[in-house]
Amino acid sequence: MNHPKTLIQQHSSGMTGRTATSMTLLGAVCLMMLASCASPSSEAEATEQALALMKSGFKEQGQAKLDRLEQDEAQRICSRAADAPALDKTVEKRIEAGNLAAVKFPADGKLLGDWREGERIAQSGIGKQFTDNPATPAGANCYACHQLSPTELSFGTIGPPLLGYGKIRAQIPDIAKYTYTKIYNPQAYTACSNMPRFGHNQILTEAQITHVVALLLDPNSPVNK
Amino acid sequence: MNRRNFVKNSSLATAYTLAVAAGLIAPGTVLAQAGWNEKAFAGKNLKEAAASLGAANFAETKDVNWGSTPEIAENGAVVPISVTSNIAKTEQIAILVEKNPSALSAAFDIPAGTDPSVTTRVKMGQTSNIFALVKADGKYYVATKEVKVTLGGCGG
Amino acid sequence: MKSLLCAVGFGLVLNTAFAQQGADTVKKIEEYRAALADGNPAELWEARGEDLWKKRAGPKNASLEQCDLGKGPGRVKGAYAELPRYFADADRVMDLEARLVHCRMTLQGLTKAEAVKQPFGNGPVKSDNEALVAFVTAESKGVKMNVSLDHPKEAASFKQGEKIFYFRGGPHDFSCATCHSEDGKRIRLQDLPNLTKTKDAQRAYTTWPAYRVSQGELRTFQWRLFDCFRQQRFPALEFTSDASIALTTFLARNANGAEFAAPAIKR
Amino acid sequence: MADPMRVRANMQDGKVLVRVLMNHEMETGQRKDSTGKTIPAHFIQSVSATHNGKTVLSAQWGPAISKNPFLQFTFSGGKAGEKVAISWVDNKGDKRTDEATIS
Repeated sequence: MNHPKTLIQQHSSGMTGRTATSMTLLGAVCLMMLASCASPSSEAEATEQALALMKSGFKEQGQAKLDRLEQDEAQRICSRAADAPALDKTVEKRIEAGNLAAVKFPADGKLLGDWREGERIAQSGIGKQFTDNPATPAGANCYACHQLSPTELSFGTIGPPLLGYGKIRAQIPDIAKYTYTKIYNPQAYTACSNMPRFGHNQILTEAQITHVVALLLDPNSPVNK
Repeated sequence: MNRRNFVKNSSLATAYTLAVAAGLIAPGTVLAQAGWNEKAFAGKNLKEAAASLGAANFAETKDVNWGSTPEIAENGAVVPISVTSNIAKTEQIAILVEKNPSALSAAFDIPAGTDPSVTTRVKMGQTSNIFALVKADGKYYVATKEVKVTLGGCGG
Repeated sequence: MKSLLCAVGFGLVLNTAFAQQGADTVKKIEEYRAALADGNPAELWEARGEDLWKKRAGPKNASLEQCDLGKGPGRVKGAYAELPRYFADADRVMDLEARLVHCRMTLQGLTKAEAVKQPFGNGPVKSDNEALVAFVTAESKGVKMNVSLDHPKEAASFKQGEKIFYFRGGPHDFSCATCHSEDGKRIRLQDLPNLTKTKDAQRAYTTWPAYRVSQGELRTFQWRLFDCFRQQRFPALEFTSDASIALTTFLARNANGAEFAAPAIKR
Repeated sequence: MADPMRVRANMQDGKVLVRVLMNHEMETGQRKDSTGKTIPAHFIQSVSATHNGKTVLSAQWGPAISKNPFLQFTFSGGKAGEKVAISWVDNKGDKRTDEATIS
């Protein structure tokens, strides 16, 4: 059986600029896998092999370059089966703290933009696909996963319904800051969240995020009607 | 209504056919095959298209069975349409989509011995009424059915 | 723009029908699908594929009739239900599309570049791969899926495929599992199969390849994966790459026991 | 040369049920390609079906018929073993005829 540390080093060999912290984290995951699996070395080996296959199995096209397969720490740790044992709390906390620390707020401090613009962003699923024009601003495709405006009946259910989001939370202090942060980087609060880190990964601009915040919080937004 | 309705449509169609026959218009290059009722297929609505097919007027009918024609189409690119006429001496069945840029989709001539029943598939840009224009014993009848269209593929 | 159109389209339907009678809409969409099932244009691809299978072609002027899809040279019936599998002559686990590339190279003498040139068609630009796949898969209709993991490389491929299924990456952090690992979820209004559960995995896998009404094309499983990864914002999945085959092995094996039912027809 | 049709003709309740799938783009002339250029119209305009030299169905089609068209109809007077022929002509003058034996 391979020593876990060897695996970690192999694992990280293709990555550039990864910190010692991420290697430690990875070690934690590997150790957990070792502890929980009947055939631990094959598990770790399969992960190694799968990563190698991913690297050789794709080619860049349009704006989608191969660096998109370079996983950051959260992606690596969160690449796990739905029924895998729960992540260690310290690992979760570390992911959340790291993501939270990287959140950037608009220079002017204004967190509420235009909800109408937010609705357009929420409807659009364009952006970052190799078939998309990189010059066209990306959408957030919120409706793909969430219910928002009551008039839009074509909504997905991967995420929780957000109908009445602002109305329900009107009294919560700093709700705008929380909402902005959640959209900018949902993993600042929930490690391994399914939701894209729209600001962190530069899918949306800071201004676009403030428009989506307005869609959720503005009393005139259909979400709160 | 626009001025098209004041034009004798059949004479135009004839003029086109004659022009093709005379070599004035090369068939199949720009416009169409000889005999193809270009004017009918250019008609914007039921009335225009029907007029070009020779139906100056028509009566509403319920004597049409829509068979497997769905009430909702998951994709407008392919909408199955099935039309069976229960009107005696049916000789032609035309299928029209009210809200398409040109209403007429297809016109079938039904000779004696063939069931007055056709099934095909049409494109629909949006939710619309479908018309079955039936010619029977020289008279024209129209039946209507609404088909709702959902658009799939929301990844974009 | 597409999404806006989409929203409008659904809105029209839903305001009048879905909101009041959701279950009824589902039933009516089923009726729509049933009306299309008889007369699936996939048959046109099947027919063209059969011709291509039997036609002598390539520098070696040979047909593909001696291609071994795993059940021996020339045996097509039921072959797809056992793919992907390990092939000793290539020392590699292959799915159907990789095996067709192999046969076109070894039997017909095509170069690899020629054999993978047009994996997917686009309107008048037809793909031989899609036609051949339609022909071969149709010969497994009604056959129970029976993908083996007996060979160590098959077992490894399955395991790698599982890891790839959960691989999160790209600007959106998406993995296959993001959309396909929970029951009863949908994206917009489209139901998402939970590919980690047998029933959904079986229904999903056994209905590919499919004639896609929205595209007017027959699409293969390689295409299905290619386009999923495109929407995941990944780079382009290489046709018949080991990554694509590993993922296919994982998904095909999870469908074991179900009757193969494709080429199907889908929205 | 256009790809062949799939023509099936089966006896059903003493009549001949004909089902046809055609290989055709049925391009409307209203779509644009990725470079913004209009894709020229290309669609079947006329279809005819014959049995024993007699026309059993004829049709004129517009571009609103779906890509890879499907057509189904029923006629009387045919017997198993006889042939049914389907022909189409499109707006560019391409044409295709295929036949099937009634079974």
